[in-house]
Amino acid sequence: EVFELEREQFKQAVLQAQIEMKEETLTTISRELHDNFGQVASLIKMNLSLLTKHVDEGGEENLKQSTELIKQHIQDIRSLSVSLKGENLNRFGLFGMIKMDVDRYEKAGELKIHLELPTEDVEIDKDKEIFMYRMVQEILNNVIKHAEATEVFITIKMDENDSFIRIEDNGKGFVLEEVNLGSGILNIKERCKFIGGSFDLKSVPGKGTTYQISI
Amino acid sequence: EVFELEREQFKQAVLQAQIEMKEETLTTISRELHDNFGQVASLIKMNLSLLTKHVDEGGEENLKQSTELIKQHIQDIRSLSVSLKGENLNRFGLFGMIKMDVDRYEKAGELKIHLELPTEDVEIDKDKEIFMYRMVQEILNNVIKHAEATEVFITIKMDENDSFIRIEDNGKGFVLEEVNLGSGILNIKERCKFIGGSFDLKSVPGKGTTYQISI
Amino acid sequence: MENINIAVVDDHKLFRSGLANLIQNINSNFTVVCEADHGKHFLEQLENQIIPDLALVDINMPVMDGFQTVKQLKELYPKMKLLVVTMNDDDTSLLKMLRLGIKGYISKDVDPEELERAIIDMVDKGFHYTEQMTSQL
Ligand SMILES: Nc1ncnc2c1ncn2[C@@H]1O[C@H](COP(=O)(O)OP(=O)(O)OP(=O)(O)O)[C@@H](O)[C@H]1O
Ligand SMILES: Nc1ncnc2c1ncn2[C@@H]1O[C@H](COP(=O)(O)OP(=O)(O)OP(=O)(O)O)[C@@H](O)[C@H]1O
Ligand SMILES: [K+]
Ligand SMILES: [Mg+2]
Ligand SMILES: [Mg+2]
Ligand SMILES: [Mg+2]
Repeated sequence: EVFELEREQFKQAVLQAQIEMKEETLTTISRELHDNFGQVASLIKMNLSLLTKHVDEGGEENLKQSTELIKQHIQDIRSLSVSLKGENLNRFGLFGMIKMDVDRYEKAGELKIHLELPTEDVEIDKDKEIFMYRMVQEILNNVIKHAEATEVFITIKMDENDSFIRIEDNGKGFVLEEVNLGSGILNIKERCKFIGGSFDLKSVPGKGTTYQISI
Repeated sequence: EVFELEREQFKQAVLQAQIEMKEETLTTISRELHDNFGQVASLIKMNLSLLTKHVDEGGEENLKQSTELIKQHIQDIRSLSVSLKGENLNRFGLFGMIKMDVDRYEKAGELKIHLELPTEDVEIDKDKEIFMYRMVQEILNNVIKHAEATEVFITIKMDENDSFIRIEDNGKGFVLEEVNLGSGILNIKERCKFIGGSFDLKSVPGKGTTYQISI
Repeated sequence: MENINIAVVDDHKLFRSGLANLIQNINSNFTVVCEADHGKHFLEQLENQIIPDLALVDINMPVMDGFQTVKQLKELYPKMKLLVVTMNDDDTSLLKMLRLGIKGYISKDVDPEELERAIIDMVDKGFHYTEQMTSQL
């Protein structure tokens, strides 16, 4: 039995180590995006705003377009940088971070994302918060990568005691027994277990997929 | 003894899991950079080059600057995207990937990086290659983040049997016993052990730091 | 020059609308008559509208990617010219497209002058060869 216990502890250690590794890596990239890409893009924007007085009528529209694009691009860099660094949850909150991601994904793809969040801010345990955030990202990654969906419904309900996350797409669906599990679904399952929640996945080929997490 | 062996195996499993987790995460971000940022930046560049005919003399220099910046920015996005995806080692090789990183870092900071690579391409074991690449990145991250150096010397020597990596900076140095080890140095040590290499770190406060890896 | 009717098939919303704008800016004879999110969306639109002279087709798209789209278009609308516009800079995608009979393949990082050239070439000559392409042919 001691042996069994030790094995279980090691398993938890593996998971913990994985999670820490991921967070550190993400923080490094977040910094590079912010310090390098963000600055260069801002510089371009400043340069462009100086140009306004120097273009003729034929170029006006074009300059406006370029300025619009660089603004959006700066926002995207900022948004990705923020989303990579888990610590930012303290600043923007779980819902704020999810909103930023949703905005970025919508702009980049042809996916319509419906987001239903609790109207009031809820105090969430900090450790749980980062897990929930990463799970939502993992699920959204799967939808974008595999589902070929045109619509996604994200529903989050929450009070002091319970949390509930549902992400439903109208994509191609799949048969769990027939796909090769990558790290995504396994991670979600394990993280869920780690914070004492339950995970449910339903997928109907040709109809879509629903991920559900209750904590 | 069985117990000890099992424990050792679990430790290896932790490390393996960490590494895989990191590579997957990096691939996801690499894709987002390529598919989203890269496209938008290219579009901005196209828009700007259309402007040339529509600016007066006072704006010329400015437009040229903006165009230069966006070109650099596109290269940086591409370079970071490539460097995050370990698979790209198959395409660009270890030395090619390191060169790209060095270019990007040099452009971003006031750091002068001297790079000494083997003149001939060497066949490296694919598994070792990714480890070596990630260790070099980890060390460069430390130099950029902590060293406050003005110059870095990267030396890589390699033949079929042995590899040698040295990264030396002229920064502020540190006393190993006095700093909080993060994941960086520990990771390098463990990865080094994992592929049967040895790791050596020398740092002199006020003089600089030398990382050395022999495999 | 006659007016050229162009379709843009690309899943990146912002890029697509920006590219459509830019194309009409490059040359007053270019008109973007259709924008689609992916191949399937494009095929649906083609059922009830005039067939464009030229379609710019992205490779990485959901639902129906560039390869599938090109295959279908070649079969259903053999007269429509197809120009692949992609971020993929590896030769694998290019080779696959060449095998599908594609005669124009440019990068999303192209200069507007080359984009204009490519569009005109495709309509006038039926092909636009770049260095990358000729090295594979
Ligand atoms: N929303 C979805 N729609 C359609 N298929 C899905 C969806 N989510 C998951 N799948 C299928 O389940 C498989 C396993 O998903 P999982 O996240 O475990 O791995 P992956 O996404 O392939 O790789 P990774 O997450 O490691 O990058 C996917 O390859 C895909 O076939
Ligand atoms: N080249 C260097 N110059 C100066 N100090 C360094 C250098 N490399 C490492 N250090 C010192 O050693 C400490 C530990 O480095 P380590 O890479 O283990 O962690 P970290 O960089 O602080 O965090 P992480 O790598 O997890 O992001 C650093 O915090 C820094 O004080
Ligand atoms: K593409
Ligand atoms: Mg996945
Ligand atoms: Mg470090
Ligand atoms: Mg695309």
